[in-house]
Amino acid sequence: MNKTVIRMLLVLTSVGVISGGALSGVYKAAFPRIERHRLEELKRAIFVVLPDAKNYKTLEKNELKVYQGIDETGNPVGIAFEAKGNGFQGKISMMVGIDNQFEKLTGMLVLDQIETPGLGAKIAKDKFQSQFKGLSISPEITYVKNKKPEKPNEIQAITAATISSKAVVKILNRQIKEITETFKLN
Amino acid sequence: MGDMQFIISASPHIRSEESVPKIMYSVIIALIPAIISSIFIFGLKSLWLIVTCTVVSILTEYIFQKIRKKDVTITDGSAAIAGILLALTLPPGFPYPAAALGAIVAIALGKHIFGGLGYNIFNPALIGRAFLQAAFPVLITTWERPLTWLSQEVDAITIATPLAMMKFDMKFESLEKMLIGNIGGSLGETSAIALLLGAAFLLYKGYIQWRIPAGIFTSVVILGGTFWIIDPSKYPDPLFHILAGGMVIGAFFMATDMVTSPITYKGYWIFGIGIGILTIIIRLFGGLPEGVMYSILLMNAITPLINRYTKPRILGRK
Amino acid sequence: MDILVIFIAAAIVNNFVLTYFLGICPFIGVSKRVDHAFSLGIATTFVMTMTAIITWLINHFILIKFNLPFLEYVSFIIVIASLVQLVEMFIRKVNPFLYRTLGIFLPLITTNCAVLGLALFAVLRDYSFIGTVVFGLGAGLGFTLAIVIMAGIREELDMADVPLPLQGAGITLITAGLLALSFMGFAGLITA
Amino acid sequence: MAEDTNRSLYYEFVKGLWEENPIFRMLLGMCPTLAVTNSAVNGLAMGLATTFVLTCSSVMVSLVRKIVPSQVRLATFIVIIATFVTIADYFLKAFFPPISKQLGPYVPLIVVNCVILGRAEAFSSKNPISLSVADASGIGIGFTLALVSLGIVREILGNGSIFNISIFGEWFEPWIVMLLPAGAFITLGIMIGIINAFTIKKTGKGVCFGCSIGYKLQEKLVTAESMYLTPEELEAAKAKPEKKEKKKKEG
Repeated sequence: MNKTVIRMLLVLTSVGVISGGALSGVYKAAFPRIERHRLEELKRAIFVVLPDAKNYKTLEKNELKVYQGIDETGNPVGIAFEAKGNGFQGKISMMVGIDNQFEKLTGMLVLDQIETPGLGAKIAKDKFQSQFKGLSISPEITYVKNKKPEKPNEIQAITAATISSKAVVKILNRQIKEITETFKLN
Repeated sequence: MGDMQFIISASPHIRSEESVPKIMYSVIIALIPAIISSIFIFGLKSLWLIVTCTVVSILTEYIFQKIRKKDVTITDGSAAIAGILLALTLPPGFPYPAAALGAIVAIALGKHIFGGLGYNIFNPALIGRAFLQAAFPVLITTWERPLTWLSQEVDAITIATPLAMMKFDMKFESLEKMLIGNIGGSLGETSAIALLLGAAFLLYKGYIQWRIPAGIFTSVVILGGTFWIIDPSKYPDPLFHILAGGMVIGAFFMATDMVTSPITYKGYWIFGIGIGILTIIIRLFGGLPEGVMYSILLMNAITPLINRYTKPRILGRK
Repeated sequence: MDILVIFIAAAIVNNFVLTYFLGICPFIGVSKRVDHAFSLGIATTFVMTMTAIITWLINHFILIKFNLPFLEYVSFIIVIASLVQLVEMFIRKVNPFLYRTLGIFLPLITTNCAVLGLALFAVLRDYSFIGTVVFGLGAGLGFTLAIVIMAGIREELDMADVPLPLQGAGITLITAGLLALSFMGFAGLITA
Repeated sequence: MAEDTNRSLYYEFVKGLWEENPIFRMLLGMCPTLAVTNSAVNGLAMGLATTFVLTCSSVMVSLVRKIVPSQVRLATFIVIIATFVTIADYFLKAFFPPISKQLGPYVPLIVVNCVILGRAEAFSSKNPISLSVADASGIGIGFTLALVSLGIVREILGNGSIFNISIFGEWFEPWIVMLLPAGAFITLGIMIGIINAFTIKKTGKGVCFGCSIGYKLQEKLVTAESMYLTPEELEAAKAKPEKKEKKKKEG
């Protein structure tokens, strides 16, 4: 009886220790690679939304994190930041670029979304994303349906996916306001 | 004992002398005003759409019954009704092949995999429509304008439905236009008058349960009205809810389907009230502008549970 | 308000069974009778809520604190397995009647992917403690809702003339598909 | 003797491909099957990851089968499986980040894939390594094939492509529903129905329904059917020798 209990404990402990040890090793080996992928992806996203940037540095203020893009000569070319919020099906997260004067967007890239495939998921397509390049942000961004946008602060919503388009606009407006208020007087 | 066999028949257990085909053909007659008005409003292409759906539905039923070596019952009219109802929920100008796919799904998945008429859980026409909504979300929300001789504006080919206008643009369509049907929408949901005419005929004949539409309209008026009183600029009035979208066709022609609705008086009320509440929730707070179809399907799904808890208990059983 | 959104999303809009395919095995296996489905649902809801609480604590006070992210899956599954055992023992002791109705379903819950899925999703979405608990409760009730509806339908189908090859798994899966189609009506309910 | 072993090695491998195909015949591991098969590539990646975990944990389980006391058997197996799942997850994250992102939380959910625990419990804990590997890789490949075929059907109809290569012209309007949960359920249901229609003709038997959640707990087989038994009836059933196991061995 006692022997079984000891054996049980022994087996469980050793299984646990071996598993923990093996995983710790795998983690140590894999972590630098995973981290590198993450940083590369971040860098790529920043350069997409700030086309003039050749490098970036991270700025933090009031618990907000933004990436300031810099060109070859070290001059700031704009600010990139992550915007997150609720879409039609779940979270949408985007990288957004904004110029130095906080007047225009320099680009938008959807990083993560689980909108309806073939429909709301079109927010991650170039056709939709490119509309944000050069978009004026004051007054607030708005959207139009089934026709070409006329004003500098308008984008065209995706057909039959108004909610997803609306969600993107809403998230952007909220986050742009927050970022502008925090960083404009920098 | 061994030779004794119980006669087991599935619902609908129709207790009167009315035969299934007789009721089915009456329903088709009741739908004729809506069919005519849809041709009147949108042109001949709506007739072709209805014909496509009906023919494909009947054909699918025939093929399924042949494969399963069952009696072919395409003349009872039930497949035709499913086809017509499906077509009436589609937007004018919907591509015919896609409509045919919807009809196949409606009859195959909505009806025959469950064993045919009497066994299906969901309303077949609505299954077809829900499938098409999920499969072709862009096509199915492209609403053509009513023919130009009805409408003065000619600048755009497409138009938003009153519900979509309410949802996305905060605009309310005028009630008279909705009553006549001079609005964007699917074939059979635009003209409320034509539908009400057919419904009155069926109610007069006693072929549909008045308690179900009564439950739907009561809950829509109370719940929709409550929101309207709270904020009339944001929420439409109850009459708008009733006239807009598929409310009329859904309440009288789809929710009342005998196979997929409950079997007790109490059940009828629960069923109807549930549809009304769900519709209002989806219309006012959901992502989609229209919720009648989904509300009916959801209530179809819980109909077995409603029956289970409203059935009078049999003596000696728990 | 956020809490309400998490709850409705987990229970209805993004129903675990019908949109994430979590808990399909019991959904197919134990949906033949309404009362059994209900019992399993309640037991699962209980375990899911408990799992949400404990895995949140483990994640925040052990894994994050000591930088051990690689132990996430191992520790979570151990927690779930032992939790199920504990719950089983506890119910047996405290309420033998309840054990008779629920106990038999409890071992099945360990391999219910909805439970582990819940813990993983909660970490992935970075919910607060209260958020995680509500998420667990909502997901459990959503599972119960789906399985009870399915059981109701399948009881009705007992009398139906379902084609032979589709009987059992086939018809259950297709019905689940039609149910998922109907639940699409709730899409966007949380955000609009 | 050697020949005998060879034949059974072959048998143990091949049976997983069709006869005991985990998805189409045994109805195991439904959740990844439905969740990740919106494209053929995802199905393939998921299938391979599962095969890796299944084979590695079978080797380990078979290796330790004589040391582990039966009371802590399941716990040990679960830890072993979870360990390999973590390894697979880190591997995908490090070398195939896009695939890892696509599969998301369904990689860790391999832990609770009933196929793996089922094989560990029913096979590798009772058989030598060589047989266990044959069994596990056969089941794994059968699982992968099923995932890929489901993925292909859904991708063709839902996106008009196979392995991301467009196969239809402009005229084809993809059925988006096939990429959605409803399409997954319906497609798998119909596929199982079609396969059943053929096997019923041949053997007179359909899929083994009810095995879906069958695994042994404390020496008794917990299946969907046993859910309807009261504890007393279960006790009685337990008293009988396990016929199911025997049948399997004969088969």
